[in-house]
Formats: sequence, C-alpha cells, structure tokens
Amino acid sequence: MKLDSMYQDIILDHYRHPHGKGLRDGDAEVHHVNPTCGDEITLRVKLDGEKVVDISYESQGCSISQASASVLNDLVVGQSVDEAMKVQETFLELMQSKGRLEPDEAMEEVLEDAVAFAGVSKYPARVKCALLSWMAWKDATAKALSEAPVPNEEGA
Amino acid sequence: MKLDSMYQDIILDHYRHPHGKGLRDGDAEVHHVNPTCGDEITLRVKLDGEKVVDISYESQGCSISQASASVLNDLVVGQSVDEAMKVQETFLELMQSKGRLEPDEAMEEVLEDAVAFAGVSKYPARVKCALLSWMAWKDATAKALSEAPVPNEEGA
Amino acid sequence: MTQLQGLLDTEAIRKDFPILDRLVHDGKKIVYLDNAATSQKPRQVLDALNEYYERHNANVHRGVHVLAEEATALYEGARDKVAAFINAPSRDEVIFTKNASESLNLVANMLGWADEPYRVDRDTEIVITEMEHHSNIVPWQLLAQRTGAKLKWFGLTDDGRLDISNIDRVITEKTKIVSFVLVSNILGTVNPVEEIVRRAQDVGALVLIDASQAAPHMVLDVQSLGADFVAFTGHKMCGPTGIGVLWGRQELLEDLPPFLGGGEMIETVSMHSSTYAPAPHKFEAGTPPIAQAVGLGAAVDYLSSLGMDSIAAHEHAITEYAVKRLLEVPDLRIIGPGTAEDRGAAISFTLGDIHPHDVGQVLDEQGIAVRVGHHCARPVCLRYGIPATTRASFYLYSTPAEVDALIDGLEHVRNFFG
Amino acid sequence: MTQLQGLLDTEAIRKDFPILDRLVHDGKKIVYLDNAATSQKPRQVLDALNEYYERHNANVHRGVHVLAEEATALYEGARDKVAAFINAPSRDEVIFTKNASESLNLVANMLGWADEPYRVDRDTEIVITEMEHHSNIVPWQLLAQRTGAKLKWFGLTDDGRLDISNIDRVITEKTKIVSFVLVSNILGTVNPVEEIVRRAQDVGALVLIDASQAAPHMVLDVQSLGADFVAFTGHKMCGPTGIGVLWGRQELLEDLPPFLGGGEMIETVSMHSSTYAPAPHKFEAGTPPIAQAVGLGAAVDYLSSLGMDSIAAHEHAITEYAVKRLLEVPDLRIIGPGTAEDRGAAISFTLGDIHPHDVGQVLDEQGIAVRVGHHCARPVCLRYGIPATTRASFYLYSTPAEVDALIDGLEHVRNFFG
Ligand SMILES: Cc1ncc(COP(=O)(O)O)c(C=O)c1O
Ligand SMILES: Cc1ncc(COP(=O)(O)O)c(C=O)c1O
Repeated sequence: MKLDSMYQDIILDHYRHPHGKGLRDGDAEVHHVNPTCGDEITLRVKLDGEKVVDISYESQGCSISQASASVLNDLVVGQSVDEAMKVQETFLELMQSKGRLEPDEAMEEVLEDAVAFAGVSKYPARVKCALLSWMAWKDATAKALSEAPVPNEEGA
Repeated sequence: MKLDSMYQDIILDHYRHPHGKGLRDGDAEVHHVNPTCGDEITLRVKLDGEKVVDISYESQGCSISQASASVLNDLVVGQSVDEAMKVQETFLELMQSKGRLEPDEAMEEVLEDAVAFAGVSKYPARVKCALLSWMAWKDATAKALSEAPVPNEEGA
Repeated sequence: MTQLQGLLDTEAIRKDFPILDRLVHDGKKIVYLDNAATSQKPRQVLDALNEYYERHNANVHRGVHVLAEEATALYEGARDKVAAFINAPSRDEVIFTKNASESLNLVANMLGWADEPYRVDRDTEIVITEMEHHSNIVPWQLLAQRTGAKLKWFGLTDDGRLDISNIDRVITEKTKIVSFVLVSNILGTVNPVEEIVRRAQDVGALVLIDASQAAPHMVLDVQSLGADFVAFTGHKMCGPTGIGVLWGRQELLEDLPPFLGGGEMIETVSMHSSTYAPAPHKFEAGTPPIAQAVGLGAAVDYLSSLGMDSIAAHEHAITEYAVKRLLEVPDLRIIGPGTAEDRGAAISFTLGDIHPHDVGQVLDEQGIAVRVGHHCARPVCLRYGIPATTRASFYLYSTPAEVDALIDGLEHVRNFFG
Repeated sequence: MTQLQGLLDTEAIRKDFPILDRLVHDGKKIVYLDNAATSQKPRQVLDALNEYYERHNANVHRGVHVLAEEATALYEGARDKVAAFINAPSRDEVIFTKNASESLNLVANMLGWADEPYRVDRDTEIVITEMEHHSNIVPWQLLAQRTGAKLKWFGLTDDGRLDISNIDRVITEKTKIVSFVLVSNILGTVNPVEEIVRRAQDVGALVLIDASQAAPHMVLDVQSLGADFVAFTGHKMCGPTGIGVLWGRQELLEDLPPFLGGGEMIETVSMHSSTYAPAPHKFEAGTPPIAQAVGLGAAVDYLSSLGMDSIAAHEHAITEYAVKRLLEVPDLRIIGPGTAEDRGAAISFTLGDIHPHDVGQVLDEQGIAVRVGHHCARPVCLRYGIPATTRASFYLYSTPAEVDALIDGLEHVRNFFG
C-alpha cells in the first residue's frame, strides 16, 4: 500500500514516543504555525558556543509533524551548528524532491532515521508538516546567534 | 437590409435637421449622460402652469439620440404635462419591447413620428440612446414642478 | 446500504457530473465528501461556459456589435436568474463579485467610507459570531483597526449552537452592523436569523448574512430573511470558481459609496472628478467575471430544476443517516450539533487522538475525499480545545453508500493507527 | 489583399479559435476587431478549463485528498507559468486577482493603509496620466479624496503622445506613486517607461505600470521595466474572464498591508487578532479564481508557443498596413499616433461628423465588430474635443483581409450617412 511509504514504522514510532518533547531552558524561542492546517510548534534552542546542546519544543499536529520534530531532536542535538545546518539542508532537499529522490548512502549517513521521510515528499500537502519543526529550529538558531542569551526567568 | 429598420428616413431627417435644438430659457435644467457610450444632453423645460411651453437642449451623441431629442421636442411641446407623460410612457413601452411590439393605430396616434423608433428597440445597446432625452425631460419636469422657477439669469 | 426517505434520484444526477466517475489511487472511484469546500460542476454548467466562449465571447456593455450584445444579454440574464433564485425585489440589487470573501469585504469597506448614519468609526460597534468563517472575521478586524470601532461577537454553546442569551448586551445602540453566518461551514449549525435580525432592527443596525453554505443547499429568500445584505459564492453551488454574489437593499446600495474604482462603475469621468453609475454597476469595477456569471446562471437553473426543497430534503436524509452512523464509530466525537435538526450537511468530528491530517490521509488512500484542518474557522477549534477537525460534507449527489464508505474508511483509520 | 512581411500563420492559428467561424447577420463570417476590449480564446484554453472541472476540481491549499492536491498543483503551476512569462524574479511575487482593475485598486489601497515610507496621505502626491483607463484613474481619485493626497497627471501632445516635458514638476519629492499605462487602450501609444521610472526612482516614488494592453501583445519583462508593480488582465491575452495579475516586488509585498481579508490570506486567526500569510497568499483572500488561473496558464503557454516577439511582429505589420489604409479613407482622422512606430494594435479614429455609434452599427451589420465610445478613457476624448471614437484593434489572428474588410465597411458607412 502506498500509504506505508509515508507512514513508515520509524515515523509512527517517533510519533508515538517523541524524543525530547517539552519546553526546557533555551537561548531563543520561536513559534511557528502551518497556516495550511493549523499545526503549531513552540521551539527553543540552547547553544553552548558553537554546539547545539538542546532543542526543546511543545507542538501540536499530525503524526508527520510530531515525528519530524522528534527526529530533529535526535539528529541535531550534540552537533555543531555548522554540521546541524548541513543536516537541515539535506533534509530540506529530500523533502522538496517530490518523491523523485532515492536517498543514497551519503544521504543516509547524514539523515539516519530521517530518510524515512522520503515517502512523505510525494505528498505536497504534508511536506510542510515535515518541515515545520526544522524551519522553526533554523529560525530559532539564527535568533540565538544574533541575540543576547535569554535569561532563565523568561524561559520559564 | 435590417439596418434600415433602425435608420428610418424619418430618424435620419430628424438627425440632420433637429427641431428645437439649442438652450433657451427654462424652469429647470438637467444634465444626463449615457455612461455606456458617453452621449450627453443638457435639457431645460419651460412650463406655463400645466402646459409644456418649451423643451430646449444641447446634446452630443449618435443619430438615434439626436433624432429622439428632436422628436421629443416635436411631440411634447404644446401638450399638457399629463398628456406629455402619457406620450413618454408609450415611447418607453415601445423602446422596451425588444422589437416584439408592432405599433398599432392607437400607438401611432400618440407617437406620430416616434413610431419610427420601433426598429431601434431591437438593438439593446441603442435603446438607451433613444431614451436619453426622454428620461432627461421627465427628470427636468419633475424638478420644475417641485421647485421654484429658475430665475432668468441662471437660465442664461 | 439503507433505504432512506426523501432522496433524489442520484443515479441520474451523478451522470451530470463527469468528475464523479474519476478513479483515484489505483482504480478506486472517488467518494467526494468535500462539498463544503467546493462543489463539483454538472455538465450543464460546463456546456454553458463552452457555449459562451465558443460563440458569444465579448466584453459586456459599451458595445454595439453582435457578440457584445449577446455577451451583455447573457451576463445580465445571469443576474436575472440569480435575482429570481434568491427572490430579490429587484435585479439591480444583485452585485457580482469574485467570491463570497469579496462580497463580505465589500460591505465592510462600504461602511468604513460611508456617511452617516451608516458609517462605522470610533465609538461604534461591529458584531459577528465565534463561528464565522475567516472571511467574515478578518474584514471586520481590519475595519475595526482602521476606524477604531469595537469588534464584538456571540459565543458558542457546548453543543455547537450560537449563544444569544446575552443578545441585548452584544447588540446595542452603538452597533452599526451585525454580520453572521446562516449555516456554519465547520459546525453545520443553522443559525436563528429572526431573533438576531429583530434585535438589530430595534437598534438600527444593518444586518449582513453570510449565506455561502446556505445558498447551495436550501431555499434562500432574501426578503423573508429580512437582512440588508446577503453574501454567497458560486463555486459551492455547482457554479464556476471566480464568481460570488452580494445582494443588498436598493436604498442602501444607492446611498453607500463605491469600493473598487474603474471601468464599468462610472457615470462620467474627468481628471478632476468622477460620478458613479447606479447599482449594481457602481460596485462592479472592471471587466466582470462574464463567463463565470453565465456559468452561475446555468448552475442556478440546474439547482432550480431539481428544486431547492428537494435538495434540502435529500441532504437532510443523508445527514441524519451520517450522524447516526458516525456516532456508532468508537472514539468519534462530533464537533457541532449531534442531531440532524437545524443543521446543514457538513459534519466535523475528531477521532480519538488521531490527528485529522492523518485521518484525511488514510481516507484519501481509500478514495474518500474529506477536508481536515480548521476549515477557515480557527476560533471554533480554539473554543472546543481541539487543533483541527475532519469534516465530511454532502451535496445533492451524495448517496447513503458514500456514507457507508466513510464509516468503513474510518474503521480502517482506527486500525491503521490503533 | 496585400503581401505583408512578418505575419504569423493565421490560417493555422484561426483553427484554434472556434468563435472566429461564427456567422452573424445572415451568414457573414465575423470580422472581430475588438481585441482591445477582450480577446478570443483558443481551444487549448477551453480544454484546460474543461479538463480542470471534469477531472481535478477541488478547493486549493488546505486539502490532503487527491483532487485538492491536483487542483493546488495546477493553480500554483499557473503561478509558475505566469511568473516565467513576465520574467518575475520570484513566483511569490505573482498575485492572482479578478481583473486588472482589482490589481490597480489593490495597490491604491495598500498604499492608503501602508506605514511610512509608502503611506499616501495629506501632503503627498499621486501621479498618473491623461491617457489612463478609468481603472487607473478612479482608484487614485478615491484614494486622493480619502487621504487628502493630491492627484497630478501628465498631459498629452497633439499627436497622442505623453507630454513629459515638465516631468520634474509633475514628479516631485512629494510623489509617493507614479501609475501609468504602458500601452494606451484608446490611443495605441506605447509610453516611455525608462524616463518615467528613472525620475520616480530619483525622488523615491513607487512605480505601477498598467500593462493590460501590453501583456497580450509583446514581451513583458518586469525586471527590465524596472517598476515596482505591474498589473494586467487575463481576458485580453487569450485567457478566461475573471482573472487578473498583480506583480509586485517581494520586499514591498512583505511590507505592505493586506487589502481583502479572509480565508487563505491568514497565518493564524483568533477573535482578537490575526496574522497574515506571506505574499502572494496575503493578497488572495477567499477561494481564488482557480479554474481561471489554470486557464490563464494555458493561455500563457499558447502565447509562448507562438512567441511574443513573433506576435509583436505580426501585429506591427498589420497595424502598419491598417494605419496606411485608414489614412486613405476620406474624412478619417486617427486619434493617436499616425504611424505604427511605438504604438500598439488599437487604432481609434473619427469619420467626419458621423457619430461612432452609427459607424459601429453599420459596420456590425456587415459582420465587422469594432468598439465605439470613450473606451473607458473619457479624459482622452475631452482632451481631443471629441465625444467618442471608433476603435479597431487587432490581435495574433488578425489578417490583412480583415483590414481590407474594415476599409470597405467604412466606405459603406460613408455612403449610408453621406
Ligand atoms: C489599459 C487598460 N487598463 C486597465 C483595463 C482594465 O482591465 P479589466 O477590465 O480587465 O479590469 C483595461 C481594459 O479594459 C485597459 O485597456
Ligand atoms: C461560511 C463561509 N463563508 C465564506 C466563505 C468564503 O467563500 P469564498 O472562499 O468563495 O470567498 C466560505 C467558503 O470557504 C464559507 O464556508
């Protein structure tokens, strides 16, 4: 069934057991929505110099957008900002491929679990769901890099 | 030729030699335009009690609108306002007939030369041309009846 | 499949709609249950469009040649048809717009620029409801921001009805306009027009009714509604996209200022000043949606030939059946009235904690087209504490078998995410 | 009939346009010379409309089912096509409206509600020209009335060109917006864009170009024009009625406020406030003209397949021939440039003192469709002291034989009223 290419087990697992969900202390916070469907995410990043030490989030949305935030947390926390940006770009490339891109080994190495989203790229209406958290992360990171750190109280 | 039913000789005669054209002293003045084509008329009526003693006008427009103003002047000047309104209504009825009304004797008696416009009623775009002066006259008359007479200077 | 009373002859009707034979996802016949978003178009409407373009196309008004006269007669003839369809006292009260959203914005803008007594400005109030479509919220928010007027609204009861218990406090002497939806596109609720109109009239406020979800489905009689303006949209009632209607009372259309300026809406123009044509032309700037009006005229003919009462009866039967069957699905919660009384044929629901996007996706795979999301009525989702709903909506060609397909599909959804 | 250089293969092209075989007035084949009012539609465009309605019709965006995805892809695909057609730097700069008039009003309204530095209000100036279509006059008159801004304009020379000798006095530091027509629909004049844009940029004014009579006939490259906004309309360029375009520079579209509020144009809505989607959606409230955009996309494909340069060359040849032959007609006076240089394919004229309505009527009787009146450009008629003109306007399917038919027809008119 074609559906299985979108709803891979890996995706359903992340959806049912999201990694890193919840809001914790961070250097910058953003709120993104997908006007198409109303999915929403509040996301914070915590950096330590060049390193992404935490991505925390509160979100509401479909399995795809939930799973994708969980995978984001998995892949990016612990990386340097530069490495993480490369992961983000690769994920973006995969999602914009309209199902025409067969992830190669190099891509699999970068994206790990996230290659499971290849099937989603065939469904234009869902691509935005998959990208919501990634776009929010990129935005929050840019903010964190340009701003003074958020004091703890504000993060509460 | 079908055109001849619109451009009857009587109409072309009135067009080439309009009766009563020019602005003279009046009790009320109106300015009407046909937004469809830009035809314009400035028209004054002079009443003496219940009697229409003059219809004077300055106008710009096609043969149909020019001829119809001339015929209006012919038919209505000298009549009582009541009689004149009846002529106007009959003309309106003819023009709105979409070419489906064959003027009978009674109508011919009321409309005289104006029955020549029967052919125009087949051309929706031209009906407004034919009615322009008649609508202006009706409007001016209503104004004259409801207003104090226009002093001579204003009429100049 | 069940034997329901009052159904239309859908077997014959469905032959008029080519798209209903469309196969999707490896040969499944489409089950189109997204009619509140847009309806499908019968052959008769497509024929009218083709006939217009292939034989009569010209710009309207201002032309003396055959095509221009024919196009004008067709365009103005469509206005006559729409006027008759809504029982308008005069054809000149029917304004063609591009969609219901433009119709609603048109009224908001007219009132913002109007003279007294209609002018909305500081110290005046605008009243809407919490179940409005965004197209009947945002124009009023913009007007309120730009004029300083205050925006107020009626809330909702837990079972998806308008809460008008506080009507005398919501609609007051300061209210200039009350704008509300006749049939909600998300809840399906049919609202109590009479009571609201009466109160508005008592305080001298104008009333605008958003009939976008009513015109396609029931008899719409603007005179018996008693409102001042009624807006609706062509594409939901078997007509083409790109055409909407605003009906307004003649005196108001005469008194109120124009909105868009341009060709067709003028009487005379000089560089220094312009005067405007009488309504409806005053509100139709530029080349109108000519073919689309002609198509809407054909749609209105089509609907009338079936009879709006019969259409309403058909949909009522389908809705009653659908509500009953949906309530049998475990974990399914209807958002909106839980019966078929005073409700239209759009039914929103949630299914456990499966997100509507996922519900819609799995239904789609089975060829069943529903809409998911906030349906341009996000305040309703906020009100009921849900992110979104799945909405199935029916029309004159919907069948009990399609309801059954939906129920089976939902079973499959539950298994998939179970 | 004459042998002209640079003509298209009209014999083949005319087969694409079913209406050109239409017989009128007892079997006369129509000679359609009213293309500046609206163009005819090729089979390819009608096929695209039918295909859309018969196979893919659904409301766009917000849908996860097959039809909604297909309709969205087709609608957004049309945006890509239009963006490529006008060489827009980004597809998101292409806004679909209902016609050029809405596009022009949209800009006027955005500027009226904008923040600094764009805001038009008291103490600022708006610049247009005396040869504008009413749709590019009235919106600015309304804006001037409503904001207190001053409306100024360029006058015309005796031979139908823009008089920009006083450009430094007309466009000043107070000017916020300069809006002018690229090709006049009444005079046929092609205006000098570069000089006006340069002066506007010098004083920091925005530039809006009305390309309604340019887009159908020549290469339209928004980047080389250098303007901030470009407006045009679908029905004059082989597309359906009910669709127009506004192109605008991305930064501006981001900064400027929305116009119509409603579904599709929002990001998030609560009863208390709303935020807006990014352009182009911010300016597309409500269900868009979906089928019409798809049709316009097909029209753009059709035009591109012929080549805009080839179309321009064809029309230039026809126009040159028509000007030459018209000037041979006794008592005929061309209103507008008397040569084919820097002019489009619309030619206005007067014929002695025979009123244009009468000219048009007698031509119609011979199957020749021209437009008569002030062509929504009454100030031009006032400027040249004439009540109206007769206008013949050509397009890609026009032939020299049709020019000859017009000349014969005018001879007949002269005899009839002689
Ligand atoms: C130069 C020009 N501008 C604007 C318009 C208005 O276009 P529309 O009527 O499609 O809004 C037209 C056509 O009528 C035109 O010729
Ligand atoms: C209740 C209601 N009002 C207004 C609208 C807006 O209609 P349109 O999108 O055609 O402008 C819709 C449809 O989306 C609706 O359901």
